[in-house]
Amino acid sequence: MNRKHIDEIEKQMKLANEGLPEEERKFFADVIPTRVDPFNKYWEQFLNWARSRSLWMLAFGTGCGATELRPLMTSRFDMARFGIFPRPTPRQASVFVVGGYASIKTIKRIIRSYEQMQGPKYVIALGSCTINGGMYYDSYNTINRLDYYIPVDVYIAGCMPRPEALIAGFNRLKEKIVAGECEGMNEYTDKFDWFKKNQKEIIKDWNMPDYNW
Amino acid sequence: MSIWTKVLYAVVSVSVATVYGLTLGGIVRKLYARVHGRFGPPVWQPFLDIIQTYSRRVAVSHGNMFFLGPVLRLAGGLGTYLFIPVIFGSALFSNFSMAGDLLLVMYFVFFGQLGMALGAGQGGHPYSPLGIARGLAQMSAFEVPFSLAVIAVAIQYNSLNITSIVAAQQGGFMHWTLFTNPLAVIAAMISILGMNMHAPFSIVMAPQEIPIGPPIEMNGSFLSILQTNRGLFAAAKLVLFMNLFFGGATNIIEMIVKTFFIYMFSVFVGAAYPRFRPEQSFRFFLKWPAFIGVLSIIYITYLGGAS
Amino acid sequence: MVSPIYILILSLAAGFLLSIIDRGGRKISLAVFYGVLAFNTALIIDWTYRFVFLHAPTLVINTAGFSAPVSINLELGMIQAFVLVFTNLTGLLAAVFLFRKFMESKVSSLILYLLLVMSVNGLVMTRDLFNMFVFLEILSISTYALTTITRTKTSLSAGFKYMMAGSVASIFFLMGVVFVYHFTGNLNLDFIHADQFAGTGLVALFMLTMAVFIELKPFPANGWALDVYQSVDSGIVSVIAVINSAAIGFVFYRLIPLMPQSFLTVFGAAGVITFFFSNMMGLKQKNAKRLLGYSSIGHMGLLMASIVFTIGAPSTVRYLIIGGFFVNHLVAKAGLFWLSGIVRQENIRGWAVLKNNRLLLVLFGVFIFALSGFPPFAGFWAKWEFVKVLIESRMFFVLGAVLTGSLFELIFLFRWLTITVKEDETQLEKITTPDSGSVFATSVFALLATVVAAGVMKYFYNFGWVQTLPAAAALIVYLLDFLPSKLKGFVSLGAVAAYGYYIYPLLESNLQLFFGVIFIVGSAINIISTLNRKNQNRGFYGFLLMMIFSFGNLLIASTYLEFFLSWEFMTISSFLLILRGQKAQRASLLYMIFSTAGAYLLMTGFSFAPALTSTSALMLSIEFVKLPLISVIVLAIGFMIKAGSVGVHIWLPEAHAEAEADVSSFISAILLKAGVLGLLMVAISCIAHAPSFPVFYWIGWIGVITALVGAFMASFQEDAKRLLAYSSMSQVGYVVAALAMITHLGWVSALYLAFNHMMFKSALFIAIAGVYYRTHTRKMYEMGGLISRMPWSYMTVLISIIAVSGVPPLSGFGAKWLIYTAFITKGWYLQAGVLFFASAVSFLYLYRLIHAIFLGQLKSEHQEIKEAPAWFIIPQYIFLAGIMVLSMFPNLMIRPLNSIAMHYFNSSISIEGLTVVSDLGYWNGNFVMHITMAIFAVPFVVLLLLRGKTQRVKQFNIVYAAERPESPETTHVAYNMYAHYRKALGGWASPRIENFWNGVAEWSHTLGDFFRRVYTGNGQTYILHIIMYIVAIYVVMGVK
Amino acid sequence: MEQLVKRINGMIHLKAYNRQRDDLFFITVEKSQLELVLSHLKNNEGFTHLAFLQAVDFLEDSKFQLTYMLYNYDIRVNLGVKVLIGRDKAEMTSIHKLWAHAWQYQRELHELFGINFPGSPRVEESFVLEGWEEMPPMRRDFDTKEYSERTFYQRPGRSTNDPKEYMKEKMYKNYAASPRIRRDDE
Repeated sequence: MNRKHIDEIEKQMKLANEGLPEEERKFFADVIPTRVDPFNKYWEQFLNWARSRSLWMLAFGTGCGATELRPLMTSRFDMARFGIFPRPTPRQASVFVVGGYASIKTIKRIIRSYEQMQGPKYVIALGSCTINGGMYYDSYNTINRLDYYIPVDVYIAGCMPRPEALIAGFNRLKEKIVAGECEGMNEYTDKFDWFKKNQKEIIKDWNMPDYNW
Repeated sequence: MSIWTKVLYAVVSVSVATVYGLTLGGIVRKLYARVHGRFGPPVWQPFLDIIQTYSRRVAVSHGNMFFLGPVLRLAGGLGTYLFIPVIFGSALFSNFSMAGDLLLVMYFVFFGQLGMALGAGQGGHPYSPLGIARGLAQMSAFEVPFSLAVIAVAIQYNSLNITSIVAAQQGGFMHWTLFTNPLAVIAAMISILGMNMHAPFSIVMAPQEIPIGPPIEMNGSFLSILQTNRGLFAAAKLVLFMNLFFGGATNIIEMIVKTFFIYMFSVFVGAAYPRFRPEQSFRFFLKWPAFIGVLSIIYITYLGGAS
Repeated sequence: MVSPIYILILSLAAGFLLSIIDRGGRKISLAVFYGVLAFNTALIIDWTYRFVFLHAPTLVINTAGFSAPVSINLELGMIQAFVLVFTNLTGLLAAVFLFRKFMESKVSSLILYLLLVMSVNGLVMTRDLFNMFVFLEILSISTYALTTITRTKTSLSAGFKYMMAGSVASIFFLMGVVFVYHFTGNLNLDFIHADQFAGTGLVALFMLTMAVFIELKPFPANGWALDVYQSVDSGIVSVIAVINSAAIGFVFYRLIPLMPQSFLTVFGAAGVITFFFSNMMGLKQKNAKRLLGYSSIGHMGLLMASIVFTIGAPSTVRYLIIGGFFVNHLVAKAGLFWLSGIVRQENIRGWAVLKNNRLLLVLFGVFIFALSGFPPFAGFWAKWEFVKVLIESRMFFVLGAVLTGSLFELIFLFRWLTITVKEDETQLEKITTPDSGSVFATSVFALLATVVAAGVMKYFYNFGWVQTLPAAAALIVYLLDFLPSKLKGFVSLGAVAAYGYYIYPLLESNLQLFFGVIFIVGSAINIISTLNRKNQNRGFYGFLLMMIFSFGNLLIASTYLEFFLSWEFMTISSFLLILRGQKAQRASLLYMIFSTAGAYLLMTGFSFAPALTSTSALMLSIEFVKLPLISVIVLAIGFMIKAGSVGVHIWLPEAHAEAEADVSSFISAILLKAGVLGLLMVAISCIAHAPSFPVFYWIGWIGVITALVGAFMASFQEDAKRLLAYSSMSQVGYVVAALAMITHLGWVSALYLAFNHMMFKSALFIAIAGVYYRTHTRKMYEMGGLISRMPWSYMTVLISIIAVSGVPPLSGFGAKWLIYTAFITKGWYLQAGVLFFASAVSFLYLYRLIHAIFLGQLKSEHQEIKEAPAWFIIPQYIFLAGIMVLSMFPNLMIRPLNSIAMHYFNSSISIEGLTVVSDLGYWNGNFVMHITMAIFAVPFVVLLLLRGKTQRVKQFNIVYAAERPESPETTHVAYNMYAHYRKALGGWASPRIENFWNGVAEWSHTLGDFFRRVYTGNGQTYILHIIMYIVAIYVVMGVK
Repeated sequence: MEQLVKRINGMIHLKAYNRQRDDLFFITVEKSQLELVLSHLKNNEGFTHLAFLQAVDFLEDSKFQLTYMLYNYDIRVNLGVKVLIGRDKAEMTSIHKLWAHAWQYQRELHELFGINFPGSPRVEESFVLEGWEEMPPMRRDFDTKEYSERTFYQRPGRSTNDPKEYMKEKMYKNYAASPRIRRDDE
């Protein structure tokens, strides 16, 4: 294998970041995310148990869903007793709560935030809008299915779902985590090209790196 | 005593302090929740959080200094703790206090903060330096009453050796600095509010202004090291205060009781007050607490407070 | 052996013949003209040689075959010869300077010029009052005529004003002569005594002296003179300012023995007032020749004052003072006037054209330094001795006025110099190639100044070669300036090493050795960073060596004068080094002003000090000197200026910031230590003889406040070097405070800190120099993220700031531990509290420094930047190695310091193995280092094992509220980082001290401007001034 | 108000005048005279505040109607100034010099209706839609449902119900008998 081939392969192993202007590419990492497998079974089970009891939530208040998160946090419903805490930065959060309809402008930010979270990471999609567009199913500017753009672990139906429903959703997520069924981060890397294709299809002015580290 | 025995003892001592510090953190959360009218998380929640953050499969690093930041922070916490004799007369908990005196401890506190500041700085996020700038400025402000109080204590006991300061306070609670030099204790207790960074002095993390400030880019195990340090460092500070102002401790129960109440002081204040603006906070420390600190020195030098 | 009367005869004869010879062509007449002048000069040089070296007796020449008082007699002694050598030489060279003018003008100007020189010779030699009047008239008339050699409107009017003033003077002189004859029946100075004028006879004396006095141009009756200086041709002005003044000054000197004490006091006072006010008025002057005019008038005042006030002094000292001032004024002023003729720029800003001609620039510098009284030029010695005399005779007002006046003069002279060197000259017309005659004349005078200086040093003070080494080094390197910079750098390194080797055996005590290490070894390592300089780099290494050698000389100086001489050499060289900075005009000027003010204080302080009894180095013998209180205060302030204490620190940030990047490290790391050294010496003398007033208690307070103010100011800077400058101020504040304790532990900590500061501040400044070299900016917010591009520099800064901040385990903590322990032991509790505050604040600026430059976001233009050159990296790591070794084994430092301080006090610390134990606590630096390494390793390993799959990302991969950063500039937090702290401090953060000094500057300039208004430019007003002045003097003197 | 209308009428020809409420009036002016009217209203009549600027698509008439809503703080009156402009290559003079903040409204109209405002600052920049490539979506001839179906993946199994009918059927079995407020469309 000569030098040229190696260069070729190395290039393929890097993100193209074609959406960025040439002079900005040096500011962003261009590494392709790869799959990270769980540990061996029992140890992973223990870790999953701990993860499920310490859910750090990144609330993405896109729409009406953000309203429902307030009572969930405060004394009426008090999510802290379930080990759920808000976290202001995606770097530290483990649960991504997408709070309702996502316009194209918003989905950009949703993708960015999701990619910046460190796995294992889970997504709870809130409200009908994230499931099939809800009342915005015919809008020119709102996506219909969130799971085409990022992997979703739990959907909570409703327009809007009440905090009780949210708690139920969180509990469902916990069950899934303990059962080891929440491998969204690996799903995303495995089907990376598919997700990217979907994302780029609707985001016409793709002006961010292909993967936001 | 061989150095390895010392090391073994130190490991035990550090473990106890870390567990204790983290538990205190859990209690604080519970307490805050109750003040809010909530149930709150279980007391052992900090441990779960640490396991959770350590168990992240991937992490993002911004460079070597970013990598070293949390390490230095924890080293700072460990060092601060390890240079304090925790329990008076106990070999197990005397740590490495033979390496230096009170001044060493006071300056080792900065070690971790500086390391963390550097690590966070390399993260490149604008909130990190914002938070650090606030933190450093506030630190310089609350160090004024604290240092004055420490100087007053040093004058009073004519020593900077923590062990001898504790020794001088033995023999009944009326020998505590709290009663022999109340002004110094007041100044120091006000400055511990700033040190613990509970409200109204929570300007560094200030969730609604600069979301958690310096460690905003810290993730995964970097963050969990910081959390571990938070437990340990809290314990170290409390032990220091206990030794200087509250007669130290002769056994572990006494230590736990005393430090618990010292900590609760700042927790209760924090639960009751909203947050200051940065400049209000700095100005606060530089005014009355500093004045009280000066008074404590005057009291101890001229008014015969010295024992 | 030719009689000096031939000077008169030949000049007169030539004068008469010239008009005839001139018909044969101007060349011949010029040959005769210069021949006569040269003959005169040679003759008088011959006589001088006889007087000085062959000890020939004073020569008295009786004219017309009769002896005095019947005939007129001339006298030529050592003094006359001395005056005449310089006047004739000036006459000759001025004529050379005027060569072109003489070629063009009428023959009459040649004749007039000859007559002028002749009359000066006559005036100096004659002993007869009436004869004096005649010569005075010849002098005046020829001068009036010569002023119009260039016929411009202003010069004609100036000449007319001169004539009117001269006439008044002549009338008075003539009337004085008449009265003198009336009272004494004699006109020969040899036969007149002061007591003959008792009572009403004073009127005669009054008139006589008044005439001379007016010619000496006292303030404010001197407006006419200024107009003359400003408007008349430079060559002639130099003659007026130098030869005429010299002659008249000499007449004044001759008349002194006749005057009663009451006259003398008034004349002296008038001289001092003239000196003071004319220099003050010079402050606002922009016209170069008028500026020189003010300076000339001032110097005549000074000469007058020195003649009067040194009467009681031993004659050698008196001659040194008067002669020094005289020669200094003469050489420098003539040189500067000639230069002004060459430059042909009215405004001082126009003088920037000098930059195109190195020789002229150097000449200019020499004259400015000479005129301001810097060593090695004659003015320096005269001033030193004069101050001593004034203090011995308790004339403090005079002293104050003289020193303030000198300071004013220095301000305007150095403003001129710095503007010349720094102002942009590209807009100006270049100097047309000056004719060789004028340059030659000027060069000869510069040489003359140097020769006189060397003569004084050799024959009057008998200095060894070491004392002159700094100046000699500068000179030698100047001559070798054509060599490439690197070679010169290596040679300098070698020279410093050789010098170090030479003075090592001379350093008798550990204290000297300690400072020797700071000065010499520190400098040597710092020199490495200068090796990066490219090209020829003219003038740099000369000044650098001069500075380093003068540091060393401070240590081995054995008298006050030697110490002060080295101190002034240090000031000069550091000033010139600072001046090399790109925008250093204001900075270097400020530095000069404050340094000189400090130097004057030192001069005063040393003059108050009792004589030394031992011949060992001053640093050692000062221990046995009982300095009086005033001396302690004045010296302490003088040294604190150099150490940048609060209140007099204004120069410090400017100088550090504006000097070239690799020079700043010298200034901060080493130059400030000279101030510390001085203060330490004052403190040493106060151990045994504590002053009655607690001087050092207050110095201690100043020290801690300096530390605090410096730290705060550093936190509010945007400029990296300025930040470091304030940091230096703060750190040296610690040192000053610790010194002021005058306890064992205090001194150990002060010296420890001083050494530490030398290392980390050198490293920091060199690191920043490297960064500046690559980024070309000093603004911190314009950098950022350089850690990835310049990791070595980052490492330096990291280690250094840890050392600065005093965080264990590095050596800085040792300093902190020592200093707090010392403070608490001493009982300075509040001071300790303030210091603690300062030390906490220091974290602010240190973090800002490292964050804004190395952390955060890397700018686009710095993406491809390289690490600093190896020449910068090497010295940094030498210093870092030093810091690490000291951190690991602090006792390496503490042990020798302990022994140094034990020489003066009982030890208050004990060293048990690796632990240092004080009365209060203990510290085992080595053990702390081990523990720190261990507790660093544990979490490090844990993190390595448990970190998961870690991805290294780039600078924009940050969580940015789900957005992406716009640009590195808007993402990097560095500008005004501590805005909230400034807000919290409110009014306390306003620059009060700077405002105060600005106010002082503003006031003195305004005052100068106010007094300047007396000069209306109207001849009648000037005459009125003269008359009123005479009346006033008459009243003041109380002549009946 | 009437006097105001008269005054304006003296200057130019008012096409229509309509009083909606005591404090809400509308006038309609020619496109070319709009700037004149607006500056008069702002400078001389005290209508210093531009509350909003919006457009209505009259597809059938092939016109856009722009409404400049002004407010007078002294007499507390809203005044809408209406202008009808052509729908094809719609263009209108920019008024950002009268009210600096108008640029934002104009940018919005440019994006959503495709009305151009030459000279208005940053008018080409995207406002709410990032990277929009189709016809401006607020034009009535833009079929948003078709676009959505084409672009966004539909989840199969979605059904739509008329809320009234659905609720009647599912929840209120006895709908007719239940007491309720009468609605106009029944």
